[in-house]
Amino acid sequence: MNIKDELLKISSNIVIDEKKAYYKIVIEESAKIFDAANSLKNLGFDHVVSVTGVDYPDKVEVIWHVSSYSVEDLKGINLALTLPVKKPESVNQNETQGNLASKRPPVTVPSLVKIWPSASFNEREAFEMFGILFEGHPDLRYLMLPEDFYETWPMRKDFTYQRAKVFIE
Amino acid sequence: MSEKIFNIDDLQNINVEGEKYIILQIGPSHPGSGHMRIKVWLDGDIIVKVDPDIGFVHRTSEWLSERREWIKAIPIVERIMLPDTVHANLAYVLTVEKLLSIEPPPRAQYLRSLVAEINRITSHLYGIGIFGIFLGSSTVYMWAFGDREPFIDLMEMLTGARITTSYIIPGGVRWDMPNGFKERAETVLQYMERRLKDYEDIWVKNPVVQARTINVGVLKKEDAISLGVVGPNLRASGVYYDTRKHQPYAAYPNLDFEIPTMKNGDSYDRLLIRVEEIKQSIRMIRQILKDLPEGKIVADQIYNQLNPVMKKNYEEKKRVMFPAFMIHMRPPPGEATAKVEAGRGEIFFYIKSTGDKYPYRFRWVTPSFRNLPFFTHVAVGHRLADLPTIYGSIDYFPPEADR
Amino acid sequence: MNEVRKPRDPVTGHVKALAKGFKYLVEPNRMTLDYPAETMKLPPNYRGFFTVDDKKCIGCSMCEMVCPPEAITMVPRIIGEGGKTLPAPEGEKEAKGPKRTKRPVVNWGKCIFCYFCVDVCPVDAFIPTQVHDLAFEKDNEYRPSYEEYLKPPEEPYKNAKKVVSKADLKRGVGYEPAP
Amino acid sequence: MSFIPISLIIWLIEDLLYLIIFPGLVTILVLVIVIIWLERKIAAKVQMRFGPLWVSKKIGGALQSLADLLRYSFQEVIIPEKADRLAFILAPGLMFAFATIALIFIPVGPYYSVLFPSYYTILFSLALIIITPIFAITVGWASDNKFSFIGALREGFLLISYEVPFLLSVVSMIIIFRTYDYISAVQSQLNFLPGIILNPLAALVMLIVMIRTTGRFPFDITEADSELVLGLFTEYSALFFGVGMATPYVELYNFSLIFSLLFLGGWWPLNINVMNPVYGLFLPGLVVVIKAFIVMAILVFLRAVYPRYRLDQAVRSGWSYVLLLSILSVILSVVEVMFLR
Repeated sequence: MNIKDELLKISSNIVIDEKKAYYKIVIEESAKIFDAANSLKNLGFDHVVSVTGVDYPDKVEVIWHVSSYSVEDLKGINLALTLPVKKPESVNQNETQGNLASKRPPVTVPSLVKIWPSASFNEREAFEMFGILFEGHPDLRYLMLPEDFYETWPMRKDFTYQRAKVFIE
Repeated sequence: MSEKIFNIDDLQNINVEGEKYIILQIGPSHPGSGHMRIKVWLDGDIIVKVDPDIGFVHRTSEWLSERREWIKAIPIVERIMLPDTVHANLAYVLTVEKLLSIEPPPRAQYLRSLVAEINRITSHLYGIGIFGIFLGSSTVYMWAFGDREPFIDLMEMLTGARITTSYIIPGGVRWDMPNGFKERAETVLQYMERRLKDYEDIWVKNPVVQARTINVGVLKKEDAISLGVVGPNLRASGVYYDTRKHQPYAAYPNLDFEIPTMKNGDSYDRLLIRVEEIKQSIRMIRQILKDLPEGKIVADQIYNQLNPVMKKNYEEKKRVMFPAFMIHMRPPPGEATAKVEAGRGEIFFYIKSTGDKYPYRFRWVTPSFRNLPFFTHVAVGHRLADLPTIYGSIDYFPPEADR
Repeated sequence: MNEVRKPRDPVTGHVKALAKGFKYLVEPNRMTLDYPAETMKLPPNYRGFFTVDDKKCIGCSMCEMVCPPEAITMVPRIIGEGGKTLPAPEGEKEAKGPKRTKRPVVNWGKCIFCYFCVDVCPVDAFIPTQVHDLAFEKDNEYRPSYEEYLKPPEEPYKNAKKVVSKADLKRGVGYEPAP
Repeated sequence: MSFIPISLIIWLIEDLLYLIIFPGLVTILVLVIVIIWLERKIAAKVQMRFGPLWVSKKIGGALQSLADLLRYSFQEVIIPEKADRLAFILAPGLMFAFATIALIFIPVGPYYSVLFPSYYTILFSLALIIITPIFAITVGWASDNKFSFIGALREGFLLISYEVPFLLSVVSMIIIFRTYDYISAVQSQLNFLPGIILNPLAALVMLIVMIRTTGRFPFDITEADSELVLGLFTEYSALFFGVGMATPYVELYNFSLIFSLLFLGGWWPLNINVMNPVYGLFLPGLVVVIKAFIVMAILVFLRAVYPRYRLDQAVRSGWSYVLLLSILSVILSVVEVMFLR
């Protein structure tokens, strides 16, 4: 089974680098992500390794890294299923500083937990770190961050922070 | 005997405490839970629902590494995977080498596999020790932690530090194997093989241990695949998958070793498989010591940048010093992913670099984070006393899961 | 290889477990070390406390840049005769004289002993030692001044017996006097 | 005052001395301290380490448990606000008291008889020993903590499931010796076989029940620290905690005394019938206490070998194997009595 043309059936935008074992498939709109994931699952990618976001000034790229335990020649592949999503512009421009969610609103993306149950904890972490709301996730709660970090999306590049004075200074 | 009494889906709405259920917070500072809180809904002695609340030791390793030079991520990444530091170090360095497209020489590859296998044994012994004290057997706890010492002495002899070795750098390793290491390693391996027989009687074949672990926490093969669990817990459910075989790195392509897999996927299989993997690691270390190739221990791109003082040091004391390149490393723009089979499971790295001094996106997933579904899906329907058994059998380590 | 599981037989299991426990109760072996009386002899490349060689250092502050926890800070110095440096008077910090230079000082509260600094030094000016079990009572002791930092650290338990662990085949880990 | 006969006063002082000095409080405290230290030393030896050492280095840290007792007595007493105050304070004390009172009726020599000579000492001592777990449950209930509440439930489950076999095994020994009194039971053992050979099944059941009631491994289920922090004594501190933790060892001492009297032939080598304090009580008492100490050492050694059972496994085996064994032991003793006499 040649992985390249299998992926081409799903989406045209593909990046493959055999030597560095790097496989990437980009899905443009979030509406098509669901059946892309389904066809990947039938192809043999049966579990999600990691779900994360990559924060750009204008868009957030949501990446599901999927791999396979059961299909023999897919075992060596970590496919990056990426979905770039435009950031909605912030509601109140005049807010000066701080990490208010109204200034940096979250993006919404369909959740793939129904297809890959192993994505549940990963998606919760991507939600609290990047502000990616996964619709359809059965239990989208905060996983690791304490209350005072709610809705501050700390892993985004525009997260403001003060450098704390270290005690043993 | 403790088959699934409850179906997880229709239990999502239980969150009120009444006469029927007790909500037990096995809290962040509890002898049976490490640094995480496990909220357990109990109906008498039967667990109805489990909600692991992690994050008490979240040390923001991703956030920190995105604001530091490339070389400074090694100590950060090591201190997250504390009992198994070499694999974290190795996984990060493999990703950076893919970005820099540097290939370490064969001797460095073999030294990397050597330190990785020694660390796998110490990580498995750590897991057996914790599993022992969770079942109540303090002897197995003391024995396992005591038997780690000879292997930690080997690491100390090779790398200069006991656990946080920072031994692997992009391009190779930092010190060569001192003379006298091979004989010392051989006696330690023979000692461990003799000790494994003692573990047979007190731990593996102990009837109370068998009573506590057989048919407890059963994870069938399809569930293991769909839940995405990793490492020995995956192979204990019968899935034939090991990153060292299917995505080979370091010296594993030319080492012959088997991947033990079990059939029924209960806690006793997870216990057996760790002892088998220690035997495989001992076998691999012997092969590495036998056919360790001669030659340089660091790639040429780095060796040529050493100044005369550093070159003299390299020739005499076989010690790799850092050229200025190490601090001002700017990998060309691009993305890379890497997987490494650590003691507890596979570590996954994804790094995106924009050619800047700091990595643009630093993402990594540790084995314990991917073993979390054991609590929510496998522990339901068992008794309260089975929760520590399942927790110990999957070798869960909270600081590693929180990252 | 699929491990077929041997059937459980509790009776011999109990007997064997008790016998093994009794065997270890009677056999004279010991894994732990009587610490202050005996200390382990550490390998030559052990990463312990380290100091800097005043004459060799050229003040390039590469170590300050590479230190992951930022434990090293550079202290302004003036080169005196014979290469030894003297404390720079506070006032004229800006004056650029040929004699002005910098020396590293390590804050032991932050240092993680990864030896990145020792390996990055272009002139190999750091002198590593194998002392690792120093304890500091007062708060400012682990943030030494440059003069204190120059004094090489000395062993807290000098008269302790030096032992080396031998993985004895019969009797377990065990210790023997260091060669 | 003068018309009270002198012998009555001497008799009273003599009994008080027995209660306080030899088989009474002082020996209990000394033995409890030594057995706790011995347990930690045995576990340390099997685990190839030193064990308690620094408190008194020359004698191997023997005063470690004494140091613990002192530490507990100076700790601050913390009583949780919503705890049931009276029960919280009294329960550990009563638990310790009833464990020690049972010693009145356990004779260590032919001359021994406190307060009044009686021929039902076995029944009295059993009745008192069975009361102790009831106060263990009140300890768990009073401290208003979910973990100790579950610990109390577990104590209740195990208490019931191991009572019947315990009594049956003692009944089977009563059938063989045809007496309710330890002294005559030991007499009949002296001129015939010791109890353990007569009825080994009863001895096995008694051992298992001893391990269960005193919470030794593998039945350390009420204070299972990896599940319920410290089980019954999670909320306790200071001397209450010390007393609470020492009670199982006092029970262990009681049970080992009963075991050595009923099964190991009491003061077996010394066949004395002399009625005076030194020979009639002190020497035979020494033999009985040494045998009891050996039994305690064996039970305490199990900590180094076994993890702990699950609650339902212990209760299930209580009602099935152990109960079956005790019924068989009763049948065995009945058959023995019918044919051998």
